[in-house]
This record gives sequence, C-alpha cells and structure tokens, in this order.
Amino acid sequence: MIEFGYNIAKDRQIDFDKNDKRISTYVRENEPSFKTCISCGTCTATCSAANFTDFNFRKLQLMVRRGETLEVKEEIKKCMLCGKCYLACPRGVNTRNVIIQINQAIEKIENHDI
Amino acid sequence: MKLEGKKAIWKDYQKEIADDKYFYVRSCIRQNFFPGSETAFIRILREELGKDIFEHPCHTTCTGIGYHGDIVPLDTMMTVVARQFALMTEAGYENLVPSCITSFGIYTEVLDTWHHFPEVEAKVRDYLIKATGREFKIPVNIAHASDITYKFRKEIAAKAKYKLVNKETGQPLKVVEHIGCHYSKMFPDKGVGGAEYPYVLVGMIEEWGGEVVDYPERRHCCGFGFRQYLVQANRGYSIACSHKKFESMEPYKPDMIITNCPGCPMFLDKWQYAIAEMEGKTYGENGHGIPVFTYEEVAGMVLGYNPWDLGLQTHQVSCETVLDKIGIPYNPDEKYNGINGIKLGVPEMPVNLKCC
Amino acid sequence: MNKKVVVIGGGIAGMESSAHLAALGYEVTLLEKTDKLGGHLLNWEKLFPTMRMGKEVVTFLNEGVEKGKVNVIYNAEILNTKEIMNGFSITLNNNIVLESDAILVTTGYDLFDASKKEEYGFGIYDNVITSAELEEKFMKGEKITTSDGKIPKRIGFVHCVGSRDEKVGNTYCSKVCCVTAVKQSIEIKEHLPETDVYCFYMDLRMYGMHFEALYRESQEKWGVNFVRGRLSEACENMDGSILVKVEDTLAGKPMKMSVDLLVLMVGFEPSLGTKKVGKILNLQFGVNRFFKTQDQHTLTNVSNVKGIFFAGSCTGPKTITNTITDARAAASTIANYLSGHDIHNRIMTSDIKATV
Amino acid sequence: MIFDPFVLPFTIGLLILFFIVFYKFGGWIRKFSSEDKSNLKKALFSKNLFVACKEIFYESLLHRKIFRVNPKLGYMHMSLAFGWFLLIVVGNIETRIHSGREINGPFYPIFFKFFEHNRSTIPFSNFFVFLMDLLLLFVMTGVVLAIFKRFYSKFFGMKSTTKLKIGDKFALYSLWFIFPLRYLAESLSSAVYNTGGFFTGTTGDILGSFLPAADIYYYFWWAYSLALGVFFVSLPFSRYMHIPTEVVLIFIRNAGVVASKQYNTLSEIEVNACPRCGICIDKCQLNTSLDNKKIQPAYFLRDVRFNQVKEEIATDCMLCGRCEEYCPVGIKLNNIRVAKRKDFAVDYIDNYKYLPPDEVAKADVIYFAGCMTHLTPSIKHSMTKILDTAKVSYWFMDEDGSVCCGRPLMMNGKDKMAAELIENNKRKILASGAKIFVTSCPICLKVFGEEYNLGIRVMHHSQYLLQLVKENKLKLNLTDNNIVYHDPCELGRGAGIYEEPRELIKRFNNLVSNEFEKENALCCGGSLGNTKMSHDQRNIIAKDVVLQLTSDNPDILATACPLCKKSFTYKSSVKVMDIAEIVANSISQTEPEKIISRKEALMNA
Repeated sequence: MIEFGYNIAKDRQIDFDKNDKRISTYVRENEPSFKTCISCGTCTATCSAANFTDFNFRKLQLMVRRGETLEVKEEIKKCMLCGKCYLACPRGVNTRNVIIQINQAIEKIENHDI
Repeated sequence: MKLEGKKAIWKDYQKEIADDKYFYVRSCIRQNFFPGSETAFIRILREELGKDIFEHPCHTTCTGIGYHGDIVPLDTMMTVVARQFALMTEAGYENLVPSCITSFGIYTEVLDTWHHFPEVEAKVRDYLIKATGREFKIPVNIAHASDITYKFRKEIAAKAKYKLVNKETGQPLKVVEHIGCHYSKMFPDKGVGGAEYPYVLVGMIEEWGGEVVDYPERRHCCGFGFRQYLVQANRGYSIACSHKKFESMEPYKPDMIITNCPGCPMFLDKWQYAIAEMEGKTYGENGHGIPVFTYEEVAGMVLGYNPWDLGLQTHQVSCETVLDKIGIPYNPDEKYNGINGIKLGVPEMPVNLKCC
Repeated sequence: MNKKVVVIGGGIAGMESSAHLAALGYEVTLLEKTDKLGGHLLNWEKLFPTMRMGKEVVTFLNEGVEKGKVNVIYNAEILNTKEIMNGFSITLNNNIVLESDAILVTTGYDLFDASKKEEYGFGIYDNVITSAELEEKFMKGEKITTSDGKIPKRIGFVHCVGSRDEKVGNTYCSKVCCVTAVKQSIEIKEHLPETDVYCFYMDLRMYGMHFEALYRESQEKWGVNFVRGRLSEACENMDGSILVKVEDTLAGKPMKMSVDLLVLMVGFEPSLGTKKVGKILNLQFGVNRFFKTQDQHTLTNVSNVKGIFFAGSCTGPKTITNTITDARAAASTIANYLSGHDIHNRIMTSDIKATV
Repeated sequence: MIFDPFVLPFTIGLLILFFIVFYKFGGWIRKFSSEDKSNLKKALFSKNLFVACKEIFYESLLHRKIFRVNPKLGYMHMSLAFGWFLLIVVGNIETRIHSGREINGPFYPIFFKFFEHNRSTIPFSNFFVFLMDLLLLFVMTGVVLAIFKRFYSKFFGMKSTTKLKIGDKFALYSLWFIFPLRYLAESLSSAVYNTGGFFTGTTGDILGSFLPAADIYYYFWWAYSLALGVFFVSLPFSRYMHIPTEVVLIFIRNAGVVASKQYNTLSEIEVNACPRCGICIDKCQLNTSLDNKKIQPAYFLRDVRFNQVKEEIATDCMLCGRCEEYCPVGIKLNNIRVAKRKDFAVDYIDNYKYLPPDEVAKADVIYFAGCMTHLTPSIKHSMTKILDTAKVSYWFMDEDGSVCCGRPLMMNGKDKMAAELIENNKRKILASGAKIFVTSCPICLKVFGEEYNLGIRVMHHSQYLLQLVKENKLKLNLTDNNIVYHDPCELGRGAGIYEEPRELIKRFNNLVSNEFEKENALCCGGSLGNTKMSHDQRNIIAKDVVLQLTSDNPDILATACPLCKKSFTYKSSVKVMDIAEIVANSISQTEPEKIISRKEALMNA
C-alpha cells in the first residue's frame, strides 16, 4: 500500500439500502409514536442537554430512522431523561421511551439479541 | 428501460454542428496527458473526412481551470476568451471547435452572458482593444470536438476496420460513456442529447458496434472538480467520486469507458491505480482495470490506427484487454518506443493493478 | 324568454355550475369535448380525505345536470365566437350555432407531462409511474406490481413533480398532490401491508380540514415514511429497481435509496382546452398561464370579457371541494350579471379602492 | 394411638407445607446482610417482638387496614383468618383438656369430633361444643362471602378482582371446600353420635333424617382431610403464601430492616407477602381511567414472584403511590417497581462531561426551578417576584436552563447516570453556601431531600412561601376565590407535605375540600415515572381528574407541581394555577418601598 497523503473520502451520502435499520425497527415496534415525528424540532429546542451541547434529539431520531446509527450510541447518553421534550412535543411522541428503546436496541444488538 | 423514452428526449436536444472549416483549439491538459487524441482527431478530420481544420500557434489557455478554481476573475477570463475569438477572426474562420469540455463550457457561458448582457460584451471588447489592439467576431458555430466526431460517426463507421465487438463471442462490448460536466450540465441545449441522457458518445458507441451501459452513477462527476483535485488535502473527495462511479458500474462488468473531457479519462484512469494501491480493489477482469479511452482514441482504434500512435501506452490502465477482445493487432515490444523507434524504457509496474 | 348561458367544459365545475344555473331558471347548454361528463374525476377511484368513491360525486353532479334539464352537447368543439347584442354567438364543429347571454368557461386542467422531468426517468425506466397511472391501477383493481410482476418491497412517492419548479416553468403549488400522495400511500399499505412507503416532499401542505389527520394516520397506523427533500434524480439499478437520490434536508445529508416502484405526483397545468378557448374568446392569462381572474379576492369568477366567467381549475389548481364551491359561486355571479347588476362597475370601484 | 388412614392427606400436606415454608424462610434469612441479621437477632429479645406480635394480631388476623378501606372485605378476611386461628387454638385447648396429654398427633384436634364421641367425659364439653360451632359458623360466613366475592365483586365495592394462576386455583377451591366439608363431616358424625352443638348438631339432625349418616359420614372426613391436604400443598405455590410470609414480614420490619434501592431479600419477602387482595387494582388510575388491568401491583408482584416480569409491566406505572398508600400489607410497591426496572434499564457512566464548569453565586437561599418549571415559566416568574419582594438573598441556580436533578433517571432504573447529575448539582449547591434549598418541582424535591445528603434544608416552594408569610416577609391581599387544591403525588404521598400548601391557601382564600385529596389524591397523568403511556392516555387521566376536582365549580384549581399544572391546563375550564402564582398575584400592591427587580439591581450594580 502506498501512502498518497490522502485517502478516499468517506461518502457523506446516506446509503439507505445498506444501512442497519434494526434500531429503527425495534423502536417502531416498541414505541409506535416514534413513527409520527414530523421533525419540527421542538424537542431539541427545549432539551436540557441541548442547552450545553450539540445533542439534537430531533436529528438523532431521524438518523435512527435512516439507519445512520454509528454515532447514536454515544450521542444518546447525553440525554438526562428530564422529559421536557415529551411535554413540548406537538405530536405526542413519547420521546423518553424512544430514548429508552434506542438504548435497549443498542444493547440488544451488542448482545446479538436482535 | 424503455429506449423509446430516451429517443424522444434525444430528439429534443439536437444542435447545429458546422460541417467544415474548423478553428481547432487544443486543451491544456489533454495535449499533455493524452497527446495522441488530439493528433488523431486532426488526422481523422483531414485524412479520413477531408475537412479544413486550422490551429493557431498563438492560442492560449481559456483560463477555465483558473476560473473554476476561483483564481481567475470573470473579466480576465472573458478578455482571454475574446482574444481566442480574435485569433479565429483574424485567421478567417467562424466555426470554433474546442478540444476541451471546460473550454467549450467557458465559451458557451461567455456567449450566453454577452447575449443577456450586451454591455458586458462591449466592456470586454474595450478591454481587448486596450490590452492587445485586437477585435473579434462572435463565432457562428461552437461545437465541441466530440460533437464533430458525433456528426461524422457514420462516415467513420463506414471506413472502420474494426467494430466494438468481442471477436470471440460476437457480442458487442459493454461500454460506459462518461460526459464531461461542462459539456451539457450547464447548458443542456448545447449538448447533443441534453444533460440527463446525453447522446453524443452513445451515438458513437452504437454506430461503432458497442452497447451502452446505463448504471446508477452515470451522471456523477468523474472527481476532477478543479478545487477538489488541485488542493492535495482535498484529493480524497476527488478519488471518492471516481470510487463511487466504479462501485456503481462494477456489477455491469463494462469492457471499457469512453469519455469526452480532458479530466475524466485522466481521473477515471489514474484513480483506478490509486484505488488499487489504497484498497487493493480492481474493477476489471482478473485484476485488470477498466480501460478508459477518449472518443478520438476509440475512433482511431476502429479505423485501424496503430494503438501506440494513438498514445494508448500512456494510459495507466492497460488497453491491451480491449485490443485483444476486438482483435486489433499491436506489437507489445513497441509499446514504450518513442518517435523513430527509440526505446524509452519500461515504466515500473504497479503492485495491485495488473498491467499486462 | 329565458336568458341563455353556455358552459364550456363538462368536468365537475361545468356540471355543478350548469345545475345551479338551470335551477336559477336559465336555459343552460353544457359543451363537453368527450362523450362523457365528469372530466378527470372519472379517472379517480377514491377521494381524499374521506376515501369515498369518486363516482359517488359524479353521480351527485349528474343528478343536478339531469334535474336541471341541462342541454348537454357531447363531442363539442368551439370553432369561433362572435359578440352579438348583449351576448355571444358560438359556432361549434358540427355547424351548430348557439346564442348565449353569458358564457362560463370551465375548461379545467391537464396533468403535468412527467416525461418533461427527464431526470426522474418517467417513460425511460420501467418502474417509474405517475400518480394518475397508480390511480388507474386502483380503479381497475389491478395488482400493484413492478414492471416484471413482482410485489414491490419499497415504493417511493415524489411530491411536486411539475409543481413549484421553475425549471419546468410551473412555479405554483398544485395543492392536491401532497394529500393525494398520503391517500395513495395509505391505499398502497392497504393493498400491500408489507411494502415500505417513502414520500419525498419539499413541504407538506396539509391545509385542508382533515388533511392533517390523514397525514397523521398514514404515519401512525400505516407507517408511511416521509423524507423532506426534493429528488434530484432517479437512476435504474441492474435489477430494474429505481435508485433515488435526494438530500434528506432534515438530516442535512444526501441520501440514496432503492425503490421498486417510483410514483411521481404530477401537478396541474392549464389544459389544452383552456389554452384554445382562451384564445378564441380573447381571455387574459395570468403569470401561471391559467386564466386571470379580475380580482384575486373578490372577483374570482370574472374574466376580462364582459359576459364571460370562470369556474374551477381553469383559473388555478383546486381540490374537488373547492371546485364545486367555485362552480356555485360562478353560477351566482352570472345570475348577478344577468339580472342587470353591473359587475364591471364593481370592478372599477374595487380597483379605485385598491389604488387609493 | 388414635389414628385413621383418612388423616394422612392432612398430615402429609401439613408436613410438606412446613418443610417448604421453613425452607423458604431459611433461604431468606440466610441471604440477609450481616447487619440485618444482627438486627433480627436483637429484635427476637426486645420489645420489638411484642410490637411485632401486636401488629401481626391486628393485621394478619384482624386485617385492620382492610377494614379501614373496605369493611365488608375486612370482615371476610377477618372471619377466615381470625376464625380459623381461633378454631385451631380452641380446638387444641379442647383436645388437651380432653386427652390430658400435652402432645397429641397434629391431626387429633382437627378431626377431634371423629375420634371422640363421648361428650360427657369432657370437662366444659358443652361450652367447647358451643364455642367450636360458633367459630365454625363465623368462618363459614367468611367462606360464603369469599365465594360470593369471586362471582360478584361489586358487592364489596370492588371493580375488579385478581385473575388466578394455576396454584391459586388449587388453593382457592380447596380452601372453599375445607370448612363446608368440616361442617358436613361434623354434622353427619353428630347425626350418628350426637356430638354436635347448635350448628353442627342441628344440621346433623336434619341431614340424618333423610340420609344414611352412619354409612356416609366417614367419607366426608376423608374429603375434609383431602381438602386440607391439597390446600397445604398448594399454599406455597399460591398467593396464600402471603399468610406465613406476612407474619415474617411484620417481624422483620419491626426489627428495623429497611428497604433498599436494590431488589433484595426484603423485597422478595414483600413480594411473597402480597395476598393479591386486589385493593391496588381499584386504586390504580390506569385501571379506572384507562381500563388497563395488567400492570397493577397484584399482577406485577405475582410476575416478580414467578420471575416473569415483562418490561411493559414494570414500566407502565406512574409511580403515583396510590396503591402503596392503600396496600394492607404495607408493601413498598414503588420501591420494588423501580428496583425491577433496573433489570431492563441500560445504565451508562460518564455521560455528562459536557456540562459547563460550575458558576456559583453565594446566597442564603438557592432557588431551583427544575426542568418542568421552565415549561411553565409563570411559576418561576412568580417565584422570583416573591423572592424579590421578600428581599431574600437568593441564587436562581437553574436560571439559564436546568441540569436535571437525576430523579427521572432514577425512576427508570438508571442510578449510575443519575449519580453523575447529582454529583454535579451537589457540588454547586454546597459551594454557594446556602442554608435553604427551595425547588418548585416536587419531583426534584424528593431526590434533593433523600439522595443528595446536602446537610441543608430542602424545601418545596409551598413550604418556603408559608414560612415567608409566617415571618411576615410577605404581605398578601385577601381574596374571595374558592380554591380547590390538588396534591401532587410527589409532594403529598411522596414527601408527606399536605398541610403547608393548604395553610398557605387558607390564609388568603377559601379552600374548598374535595373527595380526592391528601392520601387519596389522584395523579394528574403527567407522571415522569411512566415511560409507556401515550399522550392520549395521559390526557384521558388528566381529564378524569380535572372532572373530579372541579365538581364543585371552584374559581381556581390550584396545584404545586409544574407537571400537574401542565397536565390540567389543557383539560380544565377552571383556571389552573400553581400555588406560587396565587401567592404572587396576591402580593399587596401597597408595599411602601418600590420593589427593585433583580435584573434592575444587577444592572445598577
């Protein structure tokens, strides 16, 4: 292998067909309100964690739906589960359970349960 | 795939192409990387088709690389372009034929700008007079060299010794065509067949016996992208684009790639070597790459020109696989001979990409 | 003697306005270019947001036409018109000459020709169809399959095809496509519960009462997915499925996704009839090429020619509900005009008010 | 030796029961921590034992707590438990007196009337015969009520009765048969030997008049013994395990063993002590408002006991504490629920490194609004207005956005994550040097009080505002508003704060009482403890609660929790206000000095 001083840049494109959508499937089954998110961003706007960091629950949910889950595991830990997002959500998405179910899906994938 | 659908679109995008008396302008980078191509073009036009094609020794760059690389200002670019027009006018020609796709794009863009903003044209004429004392006439016809080749594709086919057909199986070769972005993506009307399903190369491939492969990333850029390549730190993006295209075309098992732009054959060819060295991945059969040709080279091949006269030895991905399939004879010993048969020495062979 | 009104166009606007004009005591002649009343609605199975059958609405409208004893002339084409004393003389293709005191134009819309949006591959790729074609399948009770008869695993709906798109010359919103996509998504899920549905939208315009509820139902009950991003291009994969490229603008990333069937939500364009009739009657067209009404708020049924009025989607895209309401409004406007109220003076006063 | 083969089912059953029960108890005792074990030992030789015995008598035999909630149900349980107990005690005394022996076969007193026919030899025989018949009648009334309850639970004012598992069915049906069979066996024996009193004797005479009593009575003694045997063997596998376990639980509790946050031996004993009486089911709003009869403690503890808890059962609970308030066994239900959630929770460490460096202000009082209060800003504005007016030196700790207190994480079994937030907040609180910590959120209140170990006073704003009023730091105007006060779960049942808010309201307004108040207060439905309920379900609960609370058309529906306020606001036609808002609105405008708001003061400085 030759060192060229650069590498093939990673594609930013979401490759939906290849992406792992297990977390999404798991959350959709266990918290159906996950399906009704319209990405309005109210959750992120009110988020306690987003006050201090770039944690973006709206985007996180979307990334899970698209199967872009590489960073989700670390990102999701930033949530304090305080519930402001749930109170603010206009679509009644059970955001706290979405977080909990994402956690569980990640753990189950690591344990090869799903 | 419904071919009639494409044909309907192709019908909508036909352009006027002059049939003789060409003022030919070479491409900055092609004459370096694929010198055989432009030579072949002139030879085909003069010897095979009997056309009047003129080159001016004072012709310079159109500044397209600098313009798209954000280092040449618009006014400078237009003044340089005006000077090229002036050279043509002085030589008594009206039909401009650039060899470079970016030049073609630049000229088209400049003419379109002047059409909408005549005051800009007036200003540029003023600049040109002040700078060089020259004056110019607007070209009557601007056609890219591939347009000319497309126009005479049937004449070439009539004289051809070979077809783009596998002589063993009798099957047409599977050909990927790649159009330079500046050919029709900016001005779809100015390209044969438009921007979405350009026909200029497809027409040649079909006429010369090959079969076109339509793969998902067909429209994607080759990866040159000027700024992407020119800055070394950004080359990862450039190679990623080519990589994306190869990954997309690979399942179709193409025999060859035809291009009509200076950058595309360069990047589609050289990056195959780099990808092979970075990832160990090759896209052709048995560890070979997919040979990448210019349309002039392919025209020369079917007309039976000596492959080494066409400059095929300067390709990174070796062309012998295609020559063998078609049955074009070549002497391997002469591959690296210079003019007058002087041996130039054999280049070092890459590790992962098989070159003969 | 009863005053006479000629209504041009036997779609839903023409039918309902004829019925109301007849009920008001006018002698109404309804001209229809085909041999059936109902227009586009004849090709639509179920209606949003109620999912009721379109033919129920046609039946309702037919009853009105029959009860009003409207004189319907089928296969009618207008050759020319003349202004006569306080009215018009209209010559038809079969040498019938009609006289009328007022004309109501209800020439409607045509669906956008999706093949103009070349990059989406309609007419080129086998598995790209339009919303009208999908509705036709529903209507005929055909199985929803890919071109080679397989059950699609994933279906994509592309919103705004031919709407809100300067490139195709239609900058307006067609109003019905968003909710139609939602409606058709639900029907797909009813037919094929295992199929994933993805809607690619720019904005979701769920402005009508109950539209939002239908949208929510599509997500909650049927699991339809929505991706905000305009499709840049559709390509064909080797297996004939369609690779769509879109930016998921909410994720801020480009995305590619294969769908087995791609449905293009085609928008409204002024119909050929609208263009023809407009020319014959010297009617003004607005910036979007639909008929120009004399005031956007107040004189929504009034044309630039005294005695000629508009109803329905010949003045712009409308839902069925809006069209029927508009038809009744037009009937009432005509009654107002025929009983001697000078609607043009109202135009004057409103103009003055507007300028003051 | 007095013996007959029919005593074998009873005797073997009893032995099996003793073996299993003592094996279980032994296992539990062994698993206790050494500290708990020494507490237990000490308790055996202290007055705690007597306290425990008294409680066992009141609760296990008389079922005093059930009596309080539901007298009919209480009588049923008492007649069965206490009646049976007396039957055993009096029967034993009777047999001892009769036989003159201290030790008899265990079956002897049980089947006494089978073995002894000669009444005249027994001292006080008439008295015992009468007493034993009376006790049997007492127990029989309980049995009849129990059977009646199974088919017509509404008679007991219960809307639902627990569903049975297979062990329960064996135990229940055998229990139903024990006393009727004893009654028949004794009556038929009496028909032959005239051994019965007013109850069995009379019945025996009637039965004897048309039945061949002498031929059949023996089989009834067999049946009676079998019913007892089946009951004893199935008892440890049924909810009737609660009978021995509750006795042990009461003793253990009195010995000072306290619940921990983890699921431990005490939890296991509590789980076994649940009689599945079903009182919790009727108190649960998920049942009464949402018709969810799957998750209540009776079912949850059953699933825990048989190791088959599903996540949704553990998490679909508002932790409102109404069940715990009314549990006759006094099981710490919320504690077990939260402990069990840990089995499903994914708990991480090192999550909150992004929290900003501490910016601490020195002050006497810390005001912590809490996350929820930031979504009901008029509560925090009222508080700052009040604190400014009262010229309190305070630091609004989460003015620029909250760091969560950690309670929601703990409620979901994520203790490690909560500990990190607690550590962060605690450091700031202690650095401020404040002596009083005031929060507007009852959910926060509990965790600051119980988990933070701050060593300073932690108060809810309702308590602190009352204190300010009492100290004359706030002058409030009287109003004639009729105010109904809703006790937030976490403030009332959670922290025992019932009176302060009421006193605060009463001083300046008319407080209207309501059926659902104090311990009986309903949950607003907003609960952070429940992660499963949908938004629609929460709305249904909120609507039901608002309906109950506003039945007397009050002017204001007051509460003291931002989440309750939020839940009610969308569903109530009556104005919903937090107690802080009511106080802030009543602040006397005739205050002589101009109040300089904090912001102005800051700008001037």
